[in-house]
Amino acid sequence: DGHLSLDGKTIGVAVVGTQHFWDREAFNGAVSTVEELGGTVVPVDGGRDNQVHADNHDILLSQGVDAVISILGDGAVEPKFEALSGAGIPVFTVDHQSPFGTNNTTSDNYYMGTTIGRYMADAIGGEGNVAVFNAFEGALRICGIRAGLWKYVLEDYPGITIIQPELAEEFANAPEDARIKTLDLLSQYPEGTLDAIHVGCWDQPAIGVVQALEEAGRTDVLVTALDGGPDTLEIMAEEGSPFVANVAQQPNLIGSTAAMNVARHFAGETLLPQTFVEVVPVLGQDGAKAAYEQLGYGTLD
Amino acid sequence: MTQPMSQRLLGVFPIIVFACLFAYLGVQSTTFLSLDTLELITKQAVPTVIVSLGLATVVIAGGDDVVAGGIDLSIPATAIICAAIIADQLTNQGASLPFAMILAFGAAAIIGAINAFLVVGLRMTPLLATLSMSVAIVGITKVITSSRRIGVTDETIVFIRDGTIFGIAASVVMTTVLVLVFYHALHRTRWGMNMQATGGSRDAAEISGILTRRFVVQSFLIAAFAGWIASVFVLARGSGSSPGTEENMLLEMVLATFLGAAFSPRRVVTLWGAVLGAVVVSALSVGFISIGVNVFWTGCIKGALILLVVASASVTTKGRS
Amino acid sequence: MTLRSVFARFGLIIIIVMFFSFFSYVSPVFLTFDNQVNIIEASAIVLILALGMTLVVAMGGIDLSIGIAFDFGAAFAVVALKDFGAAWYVACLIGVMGGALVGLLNAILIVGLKISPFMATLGTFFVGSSVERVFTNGGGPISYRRMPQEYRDLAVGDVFGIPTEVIIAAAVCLVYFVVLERSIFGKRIHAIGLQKDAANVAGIPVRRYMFVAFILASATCAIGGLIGSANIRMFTPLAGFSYLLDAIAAVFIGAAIHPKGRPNVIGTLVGVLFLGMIGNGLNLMGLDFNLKAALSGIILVSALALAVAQQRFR
Amino acid sequence: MTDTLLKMCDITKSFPGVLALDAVDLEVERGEIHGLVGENGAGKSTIIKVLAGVYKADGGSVDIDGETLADVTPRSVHDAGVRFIHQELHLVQHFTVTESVFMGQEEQTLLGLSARAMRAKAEAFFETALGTQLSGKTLIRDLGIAERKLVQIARALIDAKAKLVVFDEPTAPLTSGETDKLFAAIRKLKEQGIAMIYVSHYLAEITDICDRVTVLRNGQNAGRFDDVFDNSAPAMISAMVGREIDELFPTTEHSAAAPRLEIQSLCADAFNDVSLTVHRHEIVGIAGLVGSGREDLIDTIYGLKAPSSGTLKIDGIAQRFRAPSEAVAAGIALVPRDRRHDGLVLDMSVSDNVNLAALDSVSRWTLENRRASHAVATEMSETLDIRPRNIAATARLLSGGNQQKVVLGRWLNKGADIFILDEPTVGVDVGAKVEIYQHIENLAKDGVSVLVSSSDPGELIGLCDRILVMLRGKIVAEVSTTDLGVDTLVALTTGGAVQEVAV
Ligand SMILES: Nc1ncnc2c1ncn2[C@@H]1O[C@H](COP(=O)(O)OP(=O)(O)OP(=O)(O)O)[C@@H](O)[C@H]1O
Ligand SMILES: Nc1ncnc2c1ncn2[C@@H]1O[C@H](COP(=O)(O)OP(=O)(O)OP(=O)(O)O)[C@@H](O)[C@H]1O
Ligand SMILES: [Mg+2]
Ligand SMILES: [Mg+2]
Repeated sequence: DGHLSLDGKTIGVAVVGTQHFWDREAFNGAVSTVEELGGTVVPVDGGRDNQVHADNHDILLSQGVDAVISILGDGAVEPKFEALSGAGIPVFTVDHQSPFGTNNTTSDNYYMGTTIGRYMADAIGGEGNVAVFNAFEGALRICGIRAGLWKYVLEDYPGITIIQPELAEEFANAPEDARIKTLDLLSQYPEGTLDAIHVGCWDQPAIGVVQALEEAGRTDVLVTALDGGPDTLEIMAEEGSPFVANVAQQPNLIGSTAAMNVARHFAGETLLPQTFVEVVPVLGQDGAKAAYEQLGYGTLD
Repeated sequence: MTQPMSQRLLGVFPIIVFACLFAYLGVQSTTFLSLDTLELITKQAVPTVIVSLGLATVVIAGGDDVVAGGIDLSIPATAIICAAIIADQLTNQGASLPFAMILAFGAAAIIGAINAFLVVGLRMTPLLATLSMSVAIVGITKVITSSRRIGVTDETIVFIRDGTIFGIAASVVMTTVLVLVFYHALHRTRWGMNMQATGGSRDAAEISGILTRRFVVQSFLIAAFAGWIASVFVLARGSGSSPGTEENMLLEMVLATFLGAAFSPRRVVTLWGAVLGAVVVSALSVGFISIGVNVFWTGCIKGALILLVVASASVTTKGRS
Repeated sequence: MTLRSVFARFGLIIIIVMFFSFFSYVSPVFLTFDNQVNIIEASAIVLILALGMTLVVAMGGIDLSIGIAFDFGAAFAVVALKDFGAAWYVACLIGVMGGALVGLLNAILIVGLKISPFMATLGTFFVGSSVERVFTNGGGPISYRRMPQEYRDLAVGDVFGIPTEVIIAAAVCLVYFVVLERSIFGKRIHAIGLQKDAANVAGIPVRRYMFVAFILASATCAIGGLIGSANIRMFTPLAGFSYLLDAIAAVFIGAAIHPKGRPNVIGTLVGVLFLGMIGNGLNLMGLDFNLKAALSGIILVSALALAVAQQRFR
Repeated sequence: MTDTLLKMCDITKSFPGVLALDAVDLEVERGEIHGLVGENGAGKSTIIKVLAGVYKADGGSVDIDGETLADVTPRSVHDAGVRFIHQELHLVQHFTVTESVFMGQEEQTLLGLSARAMRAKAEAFFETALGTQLSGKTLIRDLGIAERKLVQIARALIDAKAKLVVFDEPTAPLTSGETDKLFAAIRKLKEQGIAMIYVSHYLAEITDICDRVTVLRNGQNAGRFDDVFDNSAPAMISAMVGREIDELFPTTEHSAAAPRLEIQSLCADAFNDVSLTVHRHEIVGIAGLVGSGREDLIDTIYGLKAPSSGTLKIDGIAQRFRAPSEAVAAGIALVPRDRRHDGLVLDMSVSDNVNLAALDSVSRWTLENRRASHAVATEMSETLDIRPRNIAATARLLSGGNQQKVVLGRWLNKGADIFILDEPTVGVDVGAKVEIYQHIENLAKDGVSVLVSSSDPGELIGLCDRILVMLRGKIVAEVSTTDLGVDTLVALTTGGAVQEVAV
């Protein structure tokens, strides 16, 4: 792809928030790649407010950027995308499929959901009680896909029961919040009545879940989650960690790919509606170590 | 008893700071000082402006001691729940916009009444009463929406989002009218003066025969009303109701309203100060983006600037008393 | 004794007992020893932050930046451990000093520049949040899984079976009780909170006391940050904000049950435990999480309203 | 003119533990100025607050114009034409003069407030009725106390519908010139047939302008004077206190010893080049009109305000106080003029207030030793005869004189070497005054240096050894009080012409 260039182009990069590892890495990947390709970046951050995120697109419109990379967000952005493309500014989305976008760069969320479902079912031997942190299923489409397919897979295992009601994690201070909720859950489900805890759309809460399990001496309860950032891979790689399965994404690569797609677009290439960036299924301690290295986070001993 | 020139200059110092800043932004960015940008800034400030009108009213009627005086932190939550109710009615229940709005109005009225009861009836600290109310309202909103986004495609809402009146963004025109109505009521009528007196000194007002409790009650009802109005613009901004938008709005509202006090030569919360505060905060966001400030740093610069202005306001006030 | 006077004396206590019985009835787990320990443990951090808030509110201020002090405590300590290999106690000290830095900024703004505490600490909140984000390159956590066991034990260890975090919180609580309710320092703080000008004329060095109190409060919150970071073995930026409302609510519930409506240490303790019990009880009831959010908010409002009403009936 | 305008009958009002009013009668005739006098705590303010609808009476009736008010509320009383000039300056700091005068009675048209008309009216009222010029645009917080008082009065009278105006100690913050102006205004009102109730501790004012006087004692009627003469004061005093007071001031000669407080060429915004010395055993007075720089001088000495130049020495050592705490550490004590705001922490107990400045001495390892602090407070409340004799009582609930004694007690307890008393007896009744004077006298006897700033010439002459007179920020005279007449002192403070004054 050496021929690609964004020389003289101004690219708006809008991200819904940057607190979470995934969001930030996708943002950084997009920004640095645009700059490497010789483009100028106008970055905007929604501070985790979908409406502010949407509003930010208006600012990009008024700045007269040549293209917009929009990372995450909910339906509030659609009219803004419509306005941008109406003004001849192509929109490249990340993890957000939109009729007004030129291209959506994303992980294969369907694959993530089914894979983690299978991994979890296998880990608990195909039967048992599982609890799930799942506050975002209804709020974000990608989370709906991941959690929905996880449940779809579990339908094949009549011996697995999803504990009701489902738990809700908080976005802010997620590990500590999940830790306390897990402790409460554990006192409700004594030894032998709970087999796994799954975090439906990401894995920050899993840090607190693992912590609670270790504190309560209940590491027989297994943990699964999605995203596979360096922090959680490190936990998985620990001896005897209850955190047994994950599907790692490559957010930096996703952001970077979106930026490349912008350049491809300007180079006259035709893009498919979606570009899928490879995900890395992670199973067990050794799997975590391998993934950590593979994804370029360094080595874990 | 006219003030010397230097004191008058000190009085408007905070405004000068921002004027300089905007001039700087204008020089740095080719697009910042244009009518289009001004429209964009005001358009984005709309929901904050409206909830700030509500907060300013409560502060004016309750006094500007933020802990013991008047404050209503539940206005953004009110706006959010009203938006959720309207969105739910329109999209999920197939109701008409007027019906949905009436339902939301009922909810806002109940919230205003409860706030008023807690503060005036039980004499609860307003900060505490409205903060906890806000938590409860956000919780109830979650039940209404199941924490989901509800998109809205109603024509009127879309008009408020995209439409223009006399070539100016519809939301800006409507908000301007609303601001003028509020301004007239609070600063240009007897009722408004009595409301101001109530907040300025409860004892003094009571001794002047002003039924202060009634005014405080009214201020909370008006605040809820502002939340209700704001909900429509929140819906328009987000083309529906999205979960989790109250926190940011709360911070911006408080910031705008009390920053506005720094703009007022008397150093008290006023309506026009709150409106100006909201627009200035919005302009800062747009301005920083237009000169390409690192997104991680904008909060820091914003915070520092605001502290600078509030500090200068406080120093200059102390100097006069 | 009339119904009214019973209510006036014990209103909130009755409500607390009612909730306690209710939760015991609907959840078989609620009353178990383990679960009660859970409640107390989960309340430890909130209690520490609420105590810092109690000090500030007793002095007539408010501190919206306790979350930042919490974060700074965690960040400074974790960075000291991870990047500088500091001993655990050195890291604790550095963490507390990091929190004190936040208090120092507040003190300079409030005492030096005479900004109102609300605005000043709101400003500190903005600036502090932003500094955290810049420092962590956007808000990423700083994880240190292999932290020294002694440091971890701040959160997960125990002494004679009592969790360390509970012991720390109890110690802070005791110190605060003595300082705020029994010492002449506390008496002066209360005098400043009630009538600053009169305290000044009475020869109390008001500015110095306010300066010290804001720093002390932030340093206290940083202790909460130490425990928080030991709990999950990492520093999560902006985590402290989630304690703000609970801390404020606890202080005011506590003030409401005080005979003179003053913020006080025992009241704050009661307030924190009450909030902890509600959170835990609702978690155990098996409700849909949206409904739970609504209920906990409604209970908060009602409890505060009752606490205040109780005072009015005296 | 014997037709009754106001008739309050059998008014009873009790507060927890106190029977504040015990079947009190008060009758005011149309067009008269009716004095209401009594010691601190006699019930004057309470009966006025009952009339104002602030307190609900336990029993009794209120008739205005022959009609019994069914419900005494602030509104019904206002509608009946009764206006109150409260003792407290209830004003909104950030309002303009016009806004304050028209507060609660704004004039508006369909288009909104008639701002210009109101301003013109207000300014005209000040000019004609009160003889002052005051811009309607000035903010209250930029006004002096006396001007604020005038605003308050203007507010009550501007609608010209008042039938009965109640003044609760209106002249306390006013200079004699302003008092004269106020009296002129009051007499003008009287000519228009408006009746007035006039509450004051200044008996000379009472005898000067009142037609009739009601005396309260301990919440009961203690007499009514239907004819008031210039020499009625002694009779009133005996009715008030139930005994004769012949000696108001202790008469000891002090032998001034070594200088303790020395001030040289002190300058600040409000005063210029002030030098003074106070010796041990000496009581020095500072006389001057309100606004003469007296108040700022006191504040500057005590570290509340910063001087721009000049030196202050204590026992020969130069000092620079950046805060009152430093002045206190150097042995200075201030009994401030505004005791409710600066003197007491109103919501703390008497005991806490007495101990507030000397907490170190009632503590062990910085913890409060409650037994010690209670002992100190109990002793102080015995010594000063603070009533009620309950050290756990909240300071807010004490009457003015007793509150002042608590402030005094705090500094006696602290054991300061230099006492500065700013308006020590404003709003304090005669009985308590005598006691306070005696305590000041005792202090001087014990070697303390005392500086008294007061607007009461009689008080200064009776109490002090020497008086410094301030005028427009400068010390213009220093006089010995031996054989000093009130008229001479007043002449000095007003800068010349000898005037008739009230004592
Ligand atoms: N709200 C109240 N609660 C309890 N006691 C009260 C209250 N108001 C007044 N009192 C008591 O009633 C008595 C009469 O007080 P009042 O204020 O009427 O006296 P006063 O004549 O105005 O005294 P002063 O000369 O100090 O103004 C006092 O003993 C006072 O302590
Ligand atoms: N809330 C209250 N509870 C109990 N007593 C009160 C209360 N408010 C006022 N008082 C009593 O009422 C009396 C009168 O209060 P007020 O405010 O009229 O001052 P005052 O007595 O006129 O003071 P001064 O003599 O200095 O003018 C005081 O003696 C005080 O003890
Ligand atoms: Mg009185
Ligand atoms: Mg009085």
